[in-house]
Amino acid sequence: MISLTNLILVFLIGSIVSYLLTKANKILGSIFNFLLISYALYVVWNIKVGHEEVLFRILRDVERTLKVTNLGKYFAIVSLIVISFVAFFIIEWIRKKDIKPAAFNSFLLLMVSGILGVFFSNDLLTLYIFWEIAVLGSFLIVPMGKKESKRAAIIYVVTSAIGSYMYLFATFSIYQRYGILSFEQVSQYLANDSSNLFKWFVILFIASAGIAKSGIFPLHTWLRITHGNAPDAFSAVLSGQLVKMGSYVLAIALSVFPTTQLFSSFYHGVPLLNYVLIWLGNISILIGTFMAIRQNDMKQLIAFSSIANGGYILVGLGIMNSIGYAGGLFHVFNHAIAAAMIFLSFAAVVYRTGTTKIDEMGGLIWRMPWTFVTYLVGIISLAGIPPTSGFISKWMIFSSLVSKGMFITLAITFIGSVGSFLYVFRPLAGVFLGQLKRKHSDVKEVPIIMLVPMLLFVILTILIGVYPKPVLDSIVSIENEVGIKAIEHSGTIIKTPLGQWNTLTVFTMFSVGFIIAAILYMIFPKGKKVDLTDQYTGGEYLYNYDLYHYATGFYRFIERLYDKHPSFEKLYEKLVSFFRYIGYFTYKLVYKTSPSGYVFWITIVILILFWVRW
Amino acid sequence: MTVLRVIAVLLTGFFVGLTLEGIARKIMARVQRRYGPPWYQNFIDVFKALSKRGISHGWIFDFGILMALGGVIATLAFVPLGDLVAFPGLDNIFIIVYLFAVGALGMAMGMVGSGNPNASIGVARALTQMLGYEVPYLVAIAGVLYYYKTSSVSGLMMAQQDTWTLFKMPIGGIVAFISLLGMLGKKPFDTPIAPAEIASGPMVELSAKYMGLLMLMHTFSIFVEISLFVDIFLGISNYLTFLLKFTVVWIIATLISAVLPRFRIEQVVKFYWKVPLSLAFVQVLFVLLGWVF
Amino acid sequence: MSALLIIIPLLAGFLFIPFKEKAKYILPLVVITTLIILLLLSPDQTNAMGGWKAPFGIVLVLDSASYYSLLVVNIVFLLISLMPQIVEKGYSVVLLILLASTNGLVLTGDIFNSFVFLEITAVAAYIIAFSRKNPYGAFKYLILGGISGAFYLLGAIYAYIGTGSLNFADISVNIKEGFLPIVALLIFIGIGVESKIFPLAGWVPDVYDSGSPLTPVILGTGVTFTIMYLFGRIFITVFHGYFLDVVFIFGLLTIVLGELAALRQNKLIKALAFSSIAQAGLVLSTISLGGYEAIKFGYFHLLNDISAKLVLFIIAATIAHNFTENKIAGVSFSIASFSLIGFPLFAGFRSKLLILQLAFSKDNYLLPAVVLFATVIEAAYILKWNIKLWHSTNTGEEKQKISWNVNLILLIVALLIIFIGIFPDLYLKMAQNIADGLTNYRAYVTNVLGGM
Amino acid sequence: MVYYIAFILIGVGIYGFLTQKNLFKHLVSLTIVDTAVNIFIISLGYIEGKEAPIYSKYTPIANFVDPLPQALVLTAIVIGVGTLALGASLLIKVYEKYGTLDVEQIATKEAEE
Amino acid sequence: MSTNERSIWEKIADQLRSKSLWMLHYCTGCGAIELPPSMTSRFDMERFGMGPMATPRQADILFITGYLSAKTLRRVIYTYEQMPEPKYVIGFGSCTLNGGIYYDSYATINRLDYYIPVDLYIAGCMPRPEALLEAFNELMRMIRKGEANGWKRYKENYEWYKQNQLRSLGEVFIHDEFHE
Repeated sequence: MISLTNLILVFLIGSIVSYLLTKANKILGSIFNFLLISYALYVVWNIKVGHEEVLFRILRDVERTLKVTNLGKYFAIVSLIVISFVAFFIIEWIRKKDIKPAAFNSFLLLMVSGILGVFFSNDLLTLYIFWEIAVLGSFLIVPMGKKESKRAAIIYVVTSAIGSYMYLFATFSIYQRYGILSFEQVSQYLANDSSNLFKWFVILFIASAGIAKSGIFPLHTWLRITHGNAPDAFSAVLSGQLVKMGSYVLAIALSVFPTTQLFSSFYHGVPLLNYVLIWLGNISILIGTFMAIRQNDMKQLIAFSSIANGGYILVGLGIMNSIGYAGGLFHVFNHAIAAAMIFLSFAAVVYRTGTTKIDEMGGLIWRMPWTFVTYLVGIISLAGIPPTSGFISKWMIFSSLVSKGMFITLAITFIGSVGSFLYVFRPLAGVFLGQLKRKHSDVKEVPIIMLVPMLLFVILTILIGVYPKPVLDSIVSIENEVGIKAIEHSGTIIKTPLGQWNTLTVFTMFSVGFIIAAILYMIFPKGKKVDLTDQYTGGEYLYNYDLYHYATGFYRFIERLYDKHPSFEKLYEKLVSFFRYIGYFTYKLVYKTSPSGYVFWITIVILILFWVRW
Repeated sequence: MTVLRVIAVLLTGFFVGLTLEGIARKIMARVQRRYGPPWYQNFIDVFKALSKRGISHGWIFDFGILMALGGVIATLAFVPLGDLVAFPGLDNIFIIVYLFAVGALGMAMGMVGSGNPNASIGVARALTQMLGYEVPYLVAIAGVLYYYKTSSVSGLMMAQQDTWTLFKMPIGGIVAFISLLGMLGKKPFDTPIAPAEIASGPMVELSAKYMGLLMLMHTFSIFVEISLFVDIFLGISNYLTFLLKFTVVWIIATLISAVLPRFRIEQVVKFYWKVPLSLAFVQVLFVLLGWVF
Repeated sequence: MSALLIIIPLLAGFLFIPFKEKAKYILPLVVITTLIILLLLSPDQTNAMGGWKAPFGIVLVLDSASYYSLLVVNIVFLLISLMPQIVEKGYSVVLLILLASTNGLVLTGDIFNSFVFLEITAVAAYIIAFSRKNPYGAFKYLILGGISGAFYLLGAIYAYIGTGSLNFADISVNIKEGFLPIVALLIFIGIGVESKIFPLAGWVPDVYDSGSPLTPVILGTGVTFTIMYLFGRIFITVFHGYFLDVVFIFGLLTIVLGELAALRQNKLIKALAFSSIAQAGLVLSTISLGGYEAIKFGYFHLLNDISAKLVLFIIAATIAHNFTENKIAGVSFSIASFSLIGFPLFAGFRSKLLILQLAFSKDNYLLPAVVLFATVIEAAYILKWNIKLWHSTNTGEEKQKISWNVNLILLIVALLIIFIGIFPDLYLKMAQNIADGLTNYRAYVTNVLGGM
Repeated sequence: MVYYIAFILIGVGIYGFLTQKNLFKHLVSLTIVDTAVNIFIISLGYIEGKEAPIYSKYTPIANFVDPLPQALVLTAIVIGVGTLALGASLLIKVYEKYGTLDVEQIATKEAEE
Repeated sequence: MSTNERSIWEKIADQLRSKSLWMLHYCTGCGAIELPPSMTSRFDMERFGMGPMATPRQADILFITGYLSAKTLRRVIYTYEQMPEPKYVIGFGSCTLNGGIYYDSYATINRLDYYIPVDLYIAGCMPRPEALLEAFNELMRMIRKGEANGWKRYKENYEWYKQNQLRSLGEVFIHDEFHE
């Protein structure tokens, strides 16, 4: 069992090896990738908590350590599951795609090494270093997607840079004030620090890295472009896993530095800082949901849903009582799996049809049934409908919000969850169901290698939905480690002060209902199978059934209600053009003028200095 | 023991549901000054539909119907009818509301699977309407949960020792009833199944057997919605008083729907998010401040 | 003995004027000889020119600071001389003269002598700036350089009036009180133009964009380092850090407005010119924080910046379109740009981190905020160029292929950047020595004036 | 007293820079500034009633004005001439390229590129 | 199996089918106006369990209320084939019987029976609602007796019907320049 530092080094060297291997043969390189990542998953799976390692040394007196905590281990396992499944998917996917395969594989490994470091770093600076490596790795892959992804990569890096540099600013002010950086010491010093303002400043700035990365309200505009245009398989990693790094930092900012003890309770035991963060989460749920309903590009639609689910996780983590926190953490797992599953099914659809616009497709279920099944179970989990695991986390967040009596947040989370029925159904109806376009009539199902990870995801979601014990156990261990009263659950029954329910009975009752319906279905005479073009058309003869498909402007009647919605992307673009204008102004004034301009500036400087000095 | 209770619940759902639908058609006819069909007409319709040889649009069409009926049967099993509770500890309000979504999603998926655009438009309208009525309903219910500090439906029923929740939180009751009308899909809010505009919406391609199964699902879902309302708002009731209250609520709903024309879909969402949602927030504010009768 | 460092390049320069073309092959030899001489010399010694003792005659001081600066400058010149492709037809002679004047500038201990060497460097820079059909930019640079030279001379003369002699050590010891502000102001103007301070450095973008790869490379790296050393020598050793708070303000202005101006550029070389302005501003404001640590980290960042700029300018000037053909150049370009922004595994990250930690320890919250804001903007436009070069679809019309030796050198420098990123103590030791030399002016005075 | 003349000349030079449009005139004002600085340097060394610092048989006793500024001025003048010559050659090239020496026209021509 | 022995299930099913007939009325010509009075309070059709249905998929009876031109006949045939099994057709008014007042027009068809099997005709140049209700009861009786098996006839001699249709319409599905 190699130590963590060696694992990270293996990945750094591995990225060069995989570059050369993929140069030789695409498939070999991706297989190597997959084996390496699943080995990392194996190592991380049975690494024991509390294991510490000393790393290199940057600032003189503060040494860097990697420490395995429950929280880090949970996040690492979730991320590595997602990445290993996607790596398996890439083995086949990379053959056809026109991206640079060698660079893609090597940067993927570089990113994974960054991710491993982030989840196991024991102090703020090591976390920053590995965070930047992960950002660098993912930045190099994003521009390989569509034309628009070039601009998306820039917006992605700038937003995450804003977040991580505020985080760095906070790290250094802590280091300057206390001289230490590791999490336990910092939380102790923060606990008995007097100035409230400093505590607010530190926690908000550290959380800002999480806000930037998981697409919460102020810094959410990059998600649409980046997820929408990144290479298809990579957007599964991007939204399934990279967004979770943001949630990890939010979890640290909220629970490892225990905000409940640091600040006085503002509303029913929720401190004011948490309340502010919860409201940021609320706004991003609203933005994510309402914008997702409008999208016609399926990948951008799911990108907006990642914003909404990022908001869910923040609301869950922000409540800080045993149920809410557990709900937030469980939702990290659910959203990672569901988003990865959905993006993989989209990658499969794009692999075959080449387009991501919903209204250019239709009726793909008749040609790609297994992709449809993956997408179906994915949206059932994403929308939080009982038999799958998505519902458990939403249920926890709801019951904790009700017990805390935060009704506006509750209403917004309801809007988010019911809204998610709407926007997940749009690709289902537009892409998979309805009339099959003639140009897609010869589309075949995706090769087996791509199907295996998708179906494994399906089994995983339903398994955890019915038997959530493994995930709940790790959450209980996290909650004990972080000092929150752990939720009590026994196997499939989840108990809360408000009420309890049993995932197993729900599933059995659902299957019993299904069997009753099937029996009724069998008894009565069998329906005659009719092909797709035999429809009730009000007696009219239709010749081009491609047009007989309802997908463009699927929810046009609601979209019309909020057509004039405030767009933050335009706001940020105006900001950037304002900065650019200042640059242009100085360039024109100082650098591009005639010699007399230069002399003018020299005299100005002399006069100012004269005036200042005497 | 639970199997017997579940069967009892399903059978009550089936028989009481269909008879009440027949009675509703009779009341509707009486309102329009005509005799109207016998009370057992719905039984005949269901069995006639089941006995015919219809057409199917592929495996997703059948799977959708089965998932719909299976989901609603599962939801019904969890709903306590007065003191008849199939799963005593496990009837959580959120489970019932979201398990109901399985049925809705199953039906939606099946219908759109048929490939007819009328069905897709109908389903899009149904989901939007759901977005409309679900939010005020859940906020009002959350107010009740917060007040009684329990989220199990039978617990809520038992908690109404002295007065009914309807009188304790009248505004919450009104909001829940308006959302109930939306849920039932009766006249003012039956935009998804508008026969005149989109040829009975999602049901456009449903032929014989599937139509029968869907009518069963419709009855069960009505039964679930109203029994939820009765359990939470209309005080403690054993099995018989429960059915009595059930019929009273059902008759009031039919009377309202007999006389009102149909909303347009934007009006439905706008109406639900203007009047009931603000009322729900007022009610919740009262609960927070403790002004409960 | 240390005078040889100036004489040899000067002589070689004048000897090879008649056959300019062949001078290209003599340049590396000359630079290697100067390097060998430098390595033979021991760091702390002073040589009086023409036997005149310190306060009267011109003195060449070779203490630890000037020793290591010479080392850096000569290495930069060596690297450039090893790449004959980028040197224009007859320009190696000019390079020789430039080498002589930069060595002189570093060594000299006399203020007027530093003016003379500054002017020679400036003239050589004007000629290089004019290398390929960019007369207007070169002319503007000449005008600006002329004016700043005049002010520098005025400052030197005022220093002479104030202390009676022209020697740095003498000035630092007994300059009359009233004269220091005027002298500091005038010399600040003189050096400000060369060290790219915000309002004074109008010439930088036009000159760097002169078309030939030689101009930005030599001006951006070698000359910038010498000027920064001179800045350190004068403002820290001679004026004991008197004028530094003003320089701090100007430094911050340079960083912010330099970066913002770069956002708008659509030519890579101009953007990199602005980036070098901003980095120079950053070095100046770090140095002007005051104290031994500040100077050390300032020069450490300068070293990182120079190594990155060397790679960036060469590639930007030679092949400014996609990297699909010459991948190695592309890789080294990306490594250099990542180190400029400050991604973890690269040298830039170390120096930025140390600067931030230093600024915080001095309770100065303004500099980190400005640095981080500038880095965000820098990340935006440099990465935009990175992507544009890696992923540009137009298969470049002129298939300009970089020759192997340029590629090799670039790769070596890029790997050096990564090496420094992981084990920074090579550059750190150099910066430490320079900082030692500059700060303890007592040792400097005793060394020069012989404990008079 | 001579300082004031020097500083006035510097003012004239800088005024020349700020107002003139023609590039050649900029070169002229550059030389004005240089000569002004040189005059200033020379005026420093003057001591009342002393002679020019030239050793010869006519001046046996060293009754000289301060020689150092004069030495400095020599190099300063040479440097001024060097820059002037380079500036003039650059101006020829500018004229060849832009066909004019007027600052505005050059700016418009450059803007077109 | 022949038209009238029916298994026990068929008998029960026919009982139920007769009690709840869903009607898709194809309103052409002047017959359509007779339906609203038969549904509303005076002649309440719902008493017999009958109600109008929007789609042929759910309809039992296809109720053709007037003359049929070549173009509308195509739609009738297309709709008829979309209806699920045990389906019944009622010809309403003399136009469906023998062409009525348009018997000699080039556009309309004279006997509906040639093209689709008609179980029941209602004579009269637009019969009154009472006749309509009488016809419905008659149809219910026929279903209970098992005599109303037009759909079986259609299935058994399908070629004869198809041949009649093609002879008069040319061909059901038109491919011309209007429809690409």
